[in-house]
Order: sequence, then C-alpha cells, then structure tokens
Amino acid sequence: MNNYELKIEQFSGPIEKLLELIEGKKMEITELNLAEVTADFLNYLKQVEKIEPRLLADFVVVAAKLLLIKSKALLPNLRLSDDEEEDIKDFENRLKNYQQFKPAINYLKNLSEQNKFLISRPLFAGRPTIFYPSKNLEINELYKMIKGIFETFNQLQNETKIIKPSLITLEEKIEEIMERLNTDLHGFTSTSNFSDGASADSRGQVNFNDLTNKKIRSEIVVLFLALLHLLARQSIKIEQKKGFSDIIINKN
Amino acid sequence: MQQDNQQLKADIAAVEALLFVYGEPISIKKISGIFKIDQTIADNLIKELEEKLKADNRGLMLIFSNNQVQLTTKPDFSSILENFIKEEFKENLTPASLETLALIAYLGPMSRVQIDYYRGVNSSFILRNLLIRGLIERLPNPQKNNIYLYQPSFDLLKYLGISKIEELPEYDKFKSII
Amino acid sequence: MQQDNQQLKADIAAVEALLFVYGEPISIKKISGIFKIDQTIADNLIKELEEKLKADNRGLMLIFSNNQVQLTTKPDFSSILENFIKEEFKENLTPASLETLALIAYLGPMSRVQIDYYRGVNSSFILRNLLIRGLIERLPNPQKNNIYLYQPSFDLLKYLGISKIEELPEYDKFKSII
Repeated sequence: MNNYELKIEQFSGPIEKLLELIEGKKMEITELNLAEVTADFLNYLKQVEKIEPRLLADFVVVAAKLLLIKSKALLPNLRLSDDEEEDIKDFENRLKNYQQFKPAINYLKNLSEQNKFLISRPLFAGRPTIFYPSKNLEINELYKMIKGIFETFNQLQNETKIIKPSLITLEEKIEEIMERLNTDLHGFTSTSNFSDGASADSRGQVNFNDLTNKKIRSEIVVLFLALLHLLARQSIKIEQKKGFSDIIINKN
Repeated sequence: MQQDNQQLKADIAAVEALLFVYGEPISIKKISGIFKIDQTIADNLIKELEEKLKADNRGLMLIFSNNQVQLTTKPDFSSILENFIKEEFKENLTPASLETLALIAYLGPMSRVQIDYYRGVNSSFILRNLLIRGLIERLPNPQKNNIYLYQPSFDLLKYLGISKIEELPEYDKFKSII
Repeated sequence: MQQDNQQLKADIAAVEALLFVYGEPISIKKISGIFKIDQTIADNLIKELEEKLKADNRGLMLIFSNNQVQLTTKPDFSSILENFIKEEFKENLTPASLETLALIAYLGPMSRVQIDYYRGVNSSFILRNLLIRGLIERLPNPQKNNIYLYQPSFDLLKYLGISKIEELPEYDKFKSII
C-alpha cells in the first residue's frame, strides 16, 4: 500500500460522513434536515481537501447535491427539473439505506476483532513436487501474459495520475472572493490578482458571472461552494433578481 | 442395512481424507466426480461429516461458499495456533475497507459501480487492497464483458471465524434492505 | 469428573487441530510445549486421539516414528487420492496460473507481495499450485526471514526449450521495468 492508498483507507465515504453529521444532531433524514447540515458538510470538505485532496471529487458531488437541496429550502420559488427532484429523492433513499445498513459494518468489525481465525491446510500439503507442465504452456503464451499484466498495471497507474493536474482549493476561492470584495472597496490596485476581465463597482460588490468568467467548470463549482460557505458564515449577502440571472455578492 | 451403514461410514471417511489432502475449497460436483457418486449423495455425505465434526472432541469444521467446501480448524484454537495464522489476517481493517467489505459480505456478488453508489465514493483502491489480502474475490459478470463482480472469499469466512456467509449477524435482514 | 471429561474432549480436539495444521511429523515434546502440559499428558492425548481415529467413519490416522507423530490419511484411500491428484494435474494451467508464471519467469526471483502487487489479487493458492507442479521453486530471501522468493525452475526452462531465462522474448525490456 502506498502513502496515497493508506490515507484513502482512513476515510469513510461521503455518505457515511453525512450520516454522521445528521445523526450527530439526532435528526431524521429529511430534505429539510439535509439542508440544515449542508454548512457542516462543507466545513468537513475543507478537512478532506487538506488531508487527501484526491478524494475531494467524490465529496464535491455530494456537496453539490446538498447545495441543490439547500437552495430549494432557501428559495421556495425555485423550480427544480424532474431529474433534479428525482435525484434528490434517490439521494435521500441512499442515505436511508446506508443508515439501515450501518449496524452490519459494526457486526463485521466486531467479528474481525475477535481474532477467531480458522486455519486450513495448503493445497496437497506434504506431497512431493512432481513436474507437471501443461499443453497450453508455451513461450508465446508467457510473453502474451507478461505484456497483458503491464498493460493493465500501467492503466491503473495512469488512472491515479490523471486526477486533477492543478487543484483548486476551497480555501483559496473563499480568500479570492473576500479579497475581491475588499479590493473593490478601495478600487483596483496594481497587486490585484483579478486581471481576467472582471468588473466591479466600488461598493464591495461583485457579480458571480464576473468571478467565473472564462474559468473551467470545476473551478466554477468550487467558487460556488465558496460562495455558500461565506453565506453560511454570514460574511456576505447575495441577491439574485430572478431565476438563472446573475448573483450579486455584497460584503456583509 | 448393516452393509449400507458400513458403506456410508467408509464414504464419510473417504470425503474426510479427500478434504484433508486437497486442503483448498473443492466443489460438491468435483467430489461426486472423484467418488463416482450422485451429487445429492455427495451433498449428503458432506452434511453427515459436518454433523460429526460438531462433537466436542473434534478440532475441525467445514466451511462453505458457492457450492464449495473446505476443511479448517475450529475458531476456539485460533490463539493456540497463532503461528499458523496468515500474515494477511493480522493487519487491522481500516474504516474504508470495513465499509466496503461489509457491503460485499452482506450484499455480494456486486459490481464496483454498485459499491461506489452505496459508499458515494470511488472504491477501486479499496477493492484492490481487499483482493490482494484475499478477503474478497472477483469474477467476471456473466451479463457484461469487462465488468467484475465482487464476492466474499473463503479467506473472509476464515478471517471472521464463520462457516458460511449466512452466519453473519442478521444476514437476511440486511440482505433485504438494499 | 464430568468437568474433567469435558476438558479431555476439548484437549483431544486441540491436538487434532494442531496436527491438522502442522502437517509434518511433530515430537511429543513439542506438542507438550505448545499446550504447556506434561509430556505424559500429551502422550495420553495422542493415544486418545489415535483410538478415536480408528472408527470406520474416520479417514485419517496417526503415524509414529522416532517419538514423532503425524496426522495423515488412511491407506484405504491412497489409490483413489493418487488418481485424483494425477487427474488434477492433467488439467491445463488456468489463465491466472499462466499470468503468475509469466511474472515469475520474467521478473523472478520475486516475493509474493511483489507478485500480488502486479496482479492486483492474492496469489497464494496459485503459487502453491505452481510449486507442486514443479514449474517454480522458492528460496529463502537472504534479506528477510520467513519471506520466500520465487523463481522459474530448471525443468520449466527445459520444457520451454530454452537454456537460460534471458532467452524469453523481450526479456530485458520487462526485467528493466522493476
């Protein structure tokens, strides 16, 4: 096991984590309660990001669902598509299933900790070695096999390398938004990082569209997470005139 | 009658000898082939042997999975036979591997996609580690090419000290949840 | 008295389990050491076990030499078991066995941990199979106790019609990977 695998082994999945948060507050799994723990989950996300950034993707997927649920709770007029509604239902069911299944994990844990192992005998123990080749044993066959092993093995290695060349961290984005809001209070300075065409007025106000302008999808997702984080911390106020229109962010 | 009874005893003895020599799990079908008997008879002999082994003065037991059977020591002797326990058994299970192993133990055979779905996280590394430890095994999905199904192994039974997977606490209940 | 009888049964069971996993001949002295009992008591347990094994429905027996004892199958079953072993080895090597053999041929000597790492599954059973078939051999790792290294056997090279392992196609390329 390499270091990466070792770290990954220490994390339960995001479903488990979410359940822990809900049960920690002695709440039932309902849409409303899921909206309640969204902020806590986003907080935990930061921890995952620090310790094992490569797990982040899977946690972000769950975070995105929570945000959808939270948006629905916050904006009663928000109309979700059938797909989205179904997705939320499915997510709720998954959580309920997992909750019901959890004792099974504990049973397994207890059994494994009893150290009541059974022992068997090796194949043909004590039998003398006799040379038994087989018809399909040929040099070419061995060559094909070794090639196959390394093809599969390299594929696996690549899979682990492909994960996000440059990571965008939540913390970075939170700082980015706050800095942007602060900077805009005093107008643009030469040290400003935001040269990508963003415009803002000087009242500590930024538009989400400007923030996300020309950015890749994953960065936009993290920016949105950052936004909700700041909202949860009550560091900012947001305003949206109508559905799908730009979000206006103001410093609180 | 006397004759038949005598014959039955010899056959139980033969099955015991076979399982002892082979060591590894062996299918009921294979046993019936070796002794040239019907599968139902082979099945019966295995059940008789299992019964006999339950006696207090016996140190061995049978474990079962997927129509295969293996002869092992009873769990009570685990501590006295410590030196013979596989290294793979001595390492503790991490939270992620416990979560994954429990899903496969109670709900397997199942695909990685299903496991990922329940855990909400990609499980390929965890599955690889469990495969290497021998606690699960994978088999090709009969319905789909290039997709594997994961299921509990004989080593998992030995690791947990149970004779079949259905012996897991509340097996039926959890099996029906999802 | 009742109590003692129960204990005796448990002890016989323990001795049976020990002899089962030990496989090779073991001295009475060693048995008494493992169970922390007097040699006379160990001796007695062995005699009790020997008696039990005489029953017709048992397929195993004890053999003694030089104060050592070993659990083995009764001679009644030797012809059927020998036949079975022969048939077993007549079968073609499975893809998993060939894969493991290819790894050892190209990259050996190597440890089981390395083999498992490249294959992504546990290889203990397959290694045992290849060893018994004389296709590979194992040697102690000079650097580590209790860890073995596996390498292709001379018989395998001869069978493949090559005089040294370097003659395998693209040997250097694969060898240099690790």
